[in-house]
Amino acid sequence: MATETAQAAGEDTFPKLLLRNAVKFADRPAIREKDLGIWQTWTWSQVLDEVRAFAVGLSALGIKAGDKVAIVGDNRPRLYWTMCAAQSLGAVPIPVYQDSVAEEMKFVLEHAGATCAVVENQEQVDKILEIRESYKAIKTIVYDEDRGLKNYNVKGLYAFEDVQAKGRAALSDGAEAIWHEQIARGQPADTAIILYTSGTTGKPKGVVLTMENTLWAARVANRFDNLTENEETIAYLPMAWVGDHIFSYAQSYECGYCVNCPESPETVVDDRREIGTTYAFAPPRVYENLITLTMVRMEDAARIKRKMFDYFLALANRVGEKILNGEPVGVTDRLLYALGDFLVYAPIKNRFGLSKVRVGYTAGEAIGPEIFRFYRSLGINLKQLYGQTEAAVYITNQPDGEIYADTVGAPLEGIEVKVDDSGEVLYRSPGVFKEYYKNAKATRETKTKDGWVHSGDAGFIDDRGHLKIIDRAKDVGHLKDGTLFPPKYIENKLKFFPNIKEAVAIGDGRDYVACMVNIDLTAVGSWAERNNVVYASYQELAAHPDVYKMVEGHVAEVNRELAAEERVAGAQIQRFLVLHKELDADDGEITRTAKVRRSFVEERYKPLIDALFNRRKSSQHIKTEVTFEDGRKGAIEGDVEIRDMTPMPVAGTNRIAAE
Amino acid sequence: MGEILHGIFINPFIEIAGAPDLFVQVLWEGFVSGTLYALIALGFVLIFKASGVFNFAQGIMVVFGALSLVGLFAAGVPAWLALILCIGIMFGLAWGVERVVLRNLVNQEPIILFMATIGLNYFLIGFGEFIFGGEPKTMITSEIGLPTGSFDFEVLGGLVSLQQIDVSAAVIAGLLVAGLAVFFNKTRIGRALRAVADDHQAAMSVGITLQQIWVIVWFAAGIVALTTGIMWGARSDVSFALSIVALKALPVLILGGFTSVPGAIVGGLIIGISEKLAEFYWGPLVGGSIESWFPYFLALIFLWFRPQGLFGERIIERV
Amino acid sequence: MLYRETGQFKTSYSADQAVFPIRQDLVGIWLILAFMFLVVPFTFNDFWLNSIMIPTLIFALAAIGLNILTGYAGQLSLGTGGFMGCGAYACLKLTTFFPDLNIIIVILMSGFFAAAVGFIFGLPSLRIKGFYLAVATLASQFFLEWAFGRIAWLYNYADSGAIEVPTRRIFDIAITGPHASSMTRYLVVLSIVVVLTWVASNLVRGRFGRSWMAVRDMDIAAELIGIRLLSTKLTAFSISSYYCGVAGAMMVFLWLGAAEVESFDINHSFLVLFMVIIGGLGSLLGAFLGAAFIWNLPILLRSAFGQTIDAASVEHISFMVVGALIIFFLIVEPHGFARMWQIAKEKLRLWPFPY
Amino acid sequence: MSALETFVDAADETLLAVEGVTLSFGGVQAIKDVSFDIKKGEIRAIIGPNGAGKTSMLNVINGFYHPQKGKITFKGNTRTDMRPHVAATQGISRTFQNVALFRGMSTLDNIMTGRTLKMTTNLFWHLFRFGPAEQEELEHREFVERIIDFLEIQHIRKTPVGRLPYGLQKRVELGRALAAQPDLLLLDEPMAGMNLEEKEDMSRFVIDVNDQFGTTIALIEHDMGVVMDLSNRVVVLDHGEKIADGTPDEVKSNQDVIDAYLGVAH
Repeated sequence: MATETAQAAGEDTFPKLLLRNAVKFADRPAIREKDLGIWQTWTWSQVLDEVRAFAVGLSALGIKAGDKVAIVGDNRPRLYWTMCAAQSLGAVPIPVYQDSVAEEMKFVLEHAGATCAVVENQEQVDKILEIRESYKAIKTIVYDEDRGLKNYNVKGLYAFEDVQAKGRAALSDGAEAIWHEQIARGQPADTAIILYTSGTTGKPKGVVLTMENTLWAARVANRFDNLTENEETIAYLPMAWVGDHIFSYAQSYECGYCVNCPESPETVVDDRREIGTTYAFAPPRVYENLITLTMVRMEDAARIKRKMFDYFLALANRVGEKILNGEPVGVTDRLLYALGDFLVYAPIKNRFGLSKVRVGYTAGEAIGPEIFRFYRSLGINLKQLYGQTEAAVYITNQPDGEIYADTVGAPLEGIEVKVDDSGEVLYRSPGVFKEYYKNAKATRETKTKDGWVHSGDAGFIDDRGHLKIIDRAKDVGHLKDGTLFPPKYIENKLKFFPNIKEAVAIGDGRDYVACMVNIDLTAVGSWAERNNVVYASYQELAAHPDVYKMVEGHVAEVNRELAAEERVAGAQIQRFLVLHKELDADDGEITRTAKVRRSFVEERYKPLIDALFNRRKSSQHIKTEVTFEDGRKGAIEGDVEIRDMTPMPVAGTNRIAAE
Repeated sequence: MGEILHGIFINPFIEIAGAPDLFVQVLWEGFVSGTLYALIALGFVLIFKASGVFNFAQGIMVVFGALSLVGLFAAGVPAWLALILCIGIMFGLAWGVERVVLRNLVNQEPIILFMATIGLNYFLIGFGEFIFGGEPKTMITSEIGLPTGSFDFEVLGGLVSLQQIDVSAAVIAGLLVAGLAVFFNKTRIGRALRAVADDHQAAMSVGITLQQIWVIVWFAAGIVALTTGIMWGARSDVSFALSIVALKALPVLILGGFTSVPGAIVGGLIIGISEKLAEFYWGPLVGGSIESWFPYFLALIFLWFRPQGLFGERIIERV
Repeated sequence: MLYRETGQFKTSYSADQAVFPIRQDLVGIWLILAFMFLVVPFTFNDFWLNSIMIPTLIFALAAIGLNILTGYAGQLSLGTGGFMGCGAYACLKLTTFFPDLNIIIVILMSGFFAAAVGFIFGLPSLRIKGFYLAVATLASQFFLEWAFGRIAWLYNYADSGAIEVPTRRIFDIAITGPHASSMTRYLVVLSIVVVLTWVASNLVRGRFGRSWMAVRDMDIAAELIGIRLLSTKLTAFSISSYYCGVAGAMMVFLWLGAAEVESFDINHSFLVLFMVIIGGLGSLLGAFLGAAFIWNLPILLRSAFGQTIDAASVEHISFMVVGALIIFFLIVEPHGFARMWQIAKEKLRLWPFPY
Repeated sequence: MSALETFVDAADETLLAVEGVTLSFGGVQAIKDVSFDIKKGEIRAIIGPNGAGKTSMLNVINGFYHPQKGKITFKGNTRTDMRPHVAATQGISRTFQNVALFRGMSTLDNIMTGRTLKMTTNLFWHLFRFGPAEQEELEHREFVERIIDFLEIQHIRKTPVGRLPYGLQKRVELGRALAAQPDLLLLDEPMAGMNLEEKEDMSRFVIDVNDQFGTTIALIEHDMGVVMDLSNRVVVLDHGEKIADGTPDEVKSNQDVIDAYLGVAH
C-alpha cells in the first residue's frame, strides 16, 4: 500500500523522485565524490541540474525512448546521473562490469542492442571503439574523463560536459518543458534497468527490472531499517551488480540519502573511514578480507598488545552479541566489555570506518558464521539478507532482534517464500523481474506462470520462520555411499582461516571428499616474512612444506568441526592439495564477483582432481595456461603435492544441528 | 670619516715604525696564542678527518685534561703519576665516547653528531666541575718540569720579553705535530687512519675495525688536548672560561679547512697573530676587546672569497 | 585509541589544510589554551609563574625563531643569544624615546631591529653553507656581545652597565617594571607567544615554509625550480631573528626585569639550540616541548637534590644530566620530542594495529 | 600514436636553439661545439654513451652550468648563460637523474613547491594566511591536485616522499616539474632504475604530458626502445660532440651511432 500512495503522489519512477528530491531535499547532499583530494558534493537540486542538462543533451544527440544506454566505469557521480538521465528519456541504462574484456562487453552490448555508451575514461573508450569495429550500432560514446582523449578524432565521441553544454543550450531554448513531459509520461511498468548477471555458467542473462520492481524493493528495504535522508553510504561495488544498483541508486533516490564515491578502488577503506558510512553493504568477501587484515596485522603487534587483543576478542565472542541483542549480561562482563570497547572494539571499527554503521548487510554468498559473529560481537549491527538480481535483491532479511548466524532471515513484507519438494527455494514478490531480456526460454525455466521464481538455491524454512540456505541446489551432492555433501558449507569453513583465500571441495558421486585450496598471499606472505621463508612466487610459496603443514592443520580443524555434526560428519576432507596458482577472474576461474566457477575449475584442473581421488598418487604434474593483466597468455606448470588426512572419529549422537 | 680611515689604515703603520719593539712583542704574543689555537684546531681536524664528526667538545677536552691534572695533584697524587693518569683518563674518555656516543649514532646526519658533541661538552663541564670544583685553578707548571721565567731581548731599540713557558709551548707544539706526522706516515695504524678518511673498506682491510680507529683518533685528539691544556693553563688559569676561547678554533678551521693538518697550523698562526695585531692597533679606536670577534670576521671575509678554505679543493656542484 | 576519525571528511581545501585537521586535535588545543588562559593565572603561585611558565614560554618563542632558521630553512645558527639581545636593547631604546607608547607594541617593534641585524648577518649565507655558516653566526654573536658591553648608549649609560626596566602601564595596570604582577606579565607573555606561534604556523604551512624546507632539503633542486636562494634564506634569517628579538625583549621586560650582557651570551645560543634539537627540528610543537624540557629539567633536579647537596653541586649535576640527556635523546630519537609525539600519535591513530 | 603524428605536423616553430655550445671543467671538455634545436611540441631525445655530456647539456640549458662558448635561444631570447631560477621563470623545468626531491616534505608539498614561481602574494598576507594568501594557496592546491590525479598518485598525497619507493619518487618529481607549467620540460633519465611495468607507466605519462598539455619535452634516456617509441627526433652525443641528429629511424641506421653508441654502451 505504500506503493499506492507513492504512485498517487507521482513518485513512481526515478526521474519523478529526482524532481521530488530536488524540492524536498534541495540543499541536502545527494552524492559526493572524493576527487582532487577533497569530497566534492552535489545537493539534490544540483543533481537535478546536472541530470537535466545531460538528459537533454543526450536527447539532442538522438537518444530516445526505448534506446539502450550502456554504462561502463567505476562508481562515479556522472555515471549514476546517466542512469537517471536515460530513464528520464524513456531509455534503458545497461551498466556493464567495467573490468570485463572487450569480448565479454561486446556480448552484453550486442545482446542488449545498445546504441549509446557512457563510459568513464580512455581505457573504456578504447574498448568500446574496438567493439564498434564489429558491432556498428553504437553511435554515441560519451566519456567522463578526458585524459588522453584530447586528440581522438572519432565520430560520435563526446565529453560528458560537452553533452551537458548541448543540453543547457537546448534548455534555454525551451527544452525543459518537453523534458518534464517526458518524465511525466514515465510509467511504473517501464523497464528501469537491465542487469546482466555474471552467471556461474554460460553466457550472461539480462535481467529486466521495471520501475515498479526496483522502487518497490527500495521502499521495502528503506522502511524495514527505518532509513532516512541522513544516511551515508559508500558506492564501491560494481555498478552492474544489482546490490549496488539498489543500494546506491534506487534506495538513495527513494529516501534521499547521500551516496559517496571513493577516490579510487585502492582507497576505499580510507574513504569509508572519512565518510563514516551509516548504512553499509558488502559481500562476505569484503568482511573476510577485513578480518584477515586484522589478524595479519595483529600478528605483528607487540606481545602484550596481542594478549590484550586476544583477551577482549574472546570476551566479545562470549558476551558481545548478547549485549548487541539486548540480552541479559552480568555487570562485570558489561564493564569489561566497555573497557574492551575503549581499547579494542571501537578502535577497530574506527580503522575500518564502521564506527557509525547503524545497519550493515552482507549478501551475495553465505557468510561464515564465525565471520558474521565476529562483527556482531564487536557491536556492529551486521545482518544477513538473501537476495537475487531476479528479485531486485530482497527476498529475506534479518529483522533486528532476530539475528541468527545460521539463517538469512525472514521474508520481507510482501514477499512469499516456499520450498519445493526437491528442496529448492522459490519466491514471489512485486520486486520480481519482468523477464530475461530476449531469452524467453530462460524466463520460462525460472519464472512460473503465477509469478514464482526458482532461486536455484537449496534450503529450508526453520521453525522460527527463517530461511536457511545450504548451497546452490545443483551443487549439493552426495558421496557414493549416499552421505550428504554440501561443498560450499565445507569451503566456507576453510575460508574462515585467514591463510586460506579460496577452497574448492569435490565429492559428489565420489568415494570421499577432497579439496583444493588457494592460500591467501597477504596472510601467508606475512607469515613467511616473519618465519624467514623465502619465496619468489605464489607457486613457490604454495608448494612450501611449511605452508602445507599449516594448511593441513586447518583442514584437520575443519574435519574436527564436521565430525561434530551428524549430518555432515561423513563429508570430512580426506585428501587435499594447495593449488599452484591463484584462481583468477581473468582466466575465467572465478566470476567478476569472485564466485568460483565450479564446473570450469573442475574441468580445468582435471588431472589434479583425478590424482586427488587416486590414493596411490602423492603428487601430480600440471601445466595451466594463464592470462596476464595486459591480455598476454602464458603458462604455469609444476608438481602439486597431495596430502592424506585421517578422518576424525564421529562424536556422540546428541549433536547440534548443522549450521 | 677621514679620521677613522686614518686610524684604521695609516696610524698603525706610524705606530709600528715608531715602536718596532712593541710590534715584535705583539707578534710574539700572537704567535703563542696562535700556537694554542692551532693545537685545538689540530685535535679537531684529527677527529673530523677520521670520523666526520664536528667535535664541538674539543675545547672542553682541553680544559678537562688540564683540570684532571691539577685536580689529581691537589688530591695528593705525585705530578708524574698524575700526568700518566691523565693520559689514561683521556684514553678512557675516547673509549667512552666511542662506546656510548659514536657507536649509537653511526650513520646519523652530521648535525646530529655535532649536537651530540655539544651534549658531551656539557657533560664534561658538569662532570669536571662536580669532581674538581668550579673555581679557577693554577697549573702545576714547575712540578711537571716546565720552565718559568722569561727571556728578555734587546730588539730594535726596545725590550722584548719572551716567557719561557711560551717558548716551550711552541717547542712542544712543534714536537707534537712532528710526532703526529711520524705516527700518521710511518706506522701501520697511522696509515690505516689516513686511509679511513678516504675509504672505510680500505681501513678495515688493514685489520682494524672502525670502532678501534675511532678510539685511537679520539685518544690522539685527547693527548693533543691535554698538552694544549697544560700549556694554556700555565699561561693563565685552568677554568672553563677557556671553552669560549676555544671556539676560536672555528675561524682557524675555516681558514685552514676542516681536514688539513698543515691548514690548522697555518690558520691558527694567522688568527692568533692577526687578532693580537688588530687588538693592539685597531682596538683602541672602538674601545678595545675586539679580539673577541675579530677572528670570526676575518674568517668570514676570507670565506666570501674562498668558500672551500685555504687548503680545500674547489667544490664543483653536481646534479 | 583516542583518535576516532570516522566521519571526519573534508569538503574544501581550507578544511583539509587547517592546522589541526583532526577534530580531536582541535579540541585538544582549545582545552590547552583554555587551561593556560583561564586556569593557570589564577591557580599557579608566583614561583610557578615566574620561574617556570614565563621563562618556558619566552624560550619557546626563541626556539620557534631558531627553528624557523635551522629546522625549517636548514641554516645552522649559533647566534640566537645575540639576536635576543638586539631585541632587548632595541626595546629599551624604544621605550626611552617613546615612553608613552604601548609597551606591547614596543616589544613587538623591537623584534624588527633584531630582524634587521639578522638580515645583515644572513647575507653570507649565499656563499657559505653548513658548519661554515655557523661561523658567520658566531661572528654576529661575539660582535653583538661586544657591542652590548662596549656601547654605553645602548644601555642608557647606566652605571651598572645593565638594562634597567622602567615601569610601563596599560590602562593603569603595570605591565613591566617592579610593580607588574606575575599574573599580568604571564598573560602578556602568553598572548604574544600564542599569536606569534599562530603566525609562524601560517608561515611554515604556506609558500614561505615550503621554500625554506626546499632549500633545506636540496638547495640545488630548489634553485632549479625557481626558488631564489638568497631571498629565501634572508627571509628566514629576518623572521627568525624577529622572533628571537621579541623573545629577548620579553625576557628582559616581562621576566628578568634587568639584564646584562651575560644574559645574551653564547651559552644562551646553545641553550636555545638544545631546545630546538631536543624538541625536534622543523616542528613548532617541538619548540614548546624542547623549551619546557631544557628549561625545567635543572629546576626539577634542584628540587630533587636541593636539600641534600649544595647549590654549586646541583648546578654541576644538572649540567651533566642535561649533557647526558642530550646524547641519550639523540640516540633514542634524533628527531626529538616532536617526532616522538608524531610517532605516538600515529600509533594512537592506528591502534590497535601496529601499522 | 596517432596523437604523436598530429604534433609532428603541427610543430615547426623552434622553441629552443643551442648553437656552438662548449663547456669545460678545468681541463676537461664536457661539451664541444654542440648545436641542435628543439621544436615546439615535440619530444626530443638526447642519447649517447656514459660520459657523453648529456646531463651537462641539460645543465647548460637550464642555467646551472655556464658554457664558455656558444649561445642559447629560448623563446626568441638569446643568451650565453643565466641563473637557474631565471631559466625556471622563463618556462624551463626539469627532473634529475638521481631523484632530487625534498625528502622531508610530503608528495603534496613537493609538488606545491613546484608552483612557487606562480605564487606572488607577499609576506604580509602569509603571516595571517588571510585574504589573497589563503586564496592563492587554495587555488594552487587545486591545480596541484589535478597533477596528482593525472599522475595517479592520490594514495600517497600526504606521505613524506622519503618513504616512497623509487618509481613513485620519480613520478612525484615529474609532478613537481609539471607544476611549474613549463614550456620546456627536461627529463634526465626518467626511467632509470625502473622495472618494465614502471617504465611503461612512465612512458605513458610522458606521452600524456606532451599530448594533454602540449609541453615540449627534452629527454635523456638509455633505453633505446623507449627512445624510439617516444621521441620525434633524436640527437646523439659522444664524448661531448654531436655525432647524429634526426628521426629515430635515421639515427638507428647511422653508422657513427652504431659504432659509438650501440656497439659500446650495450
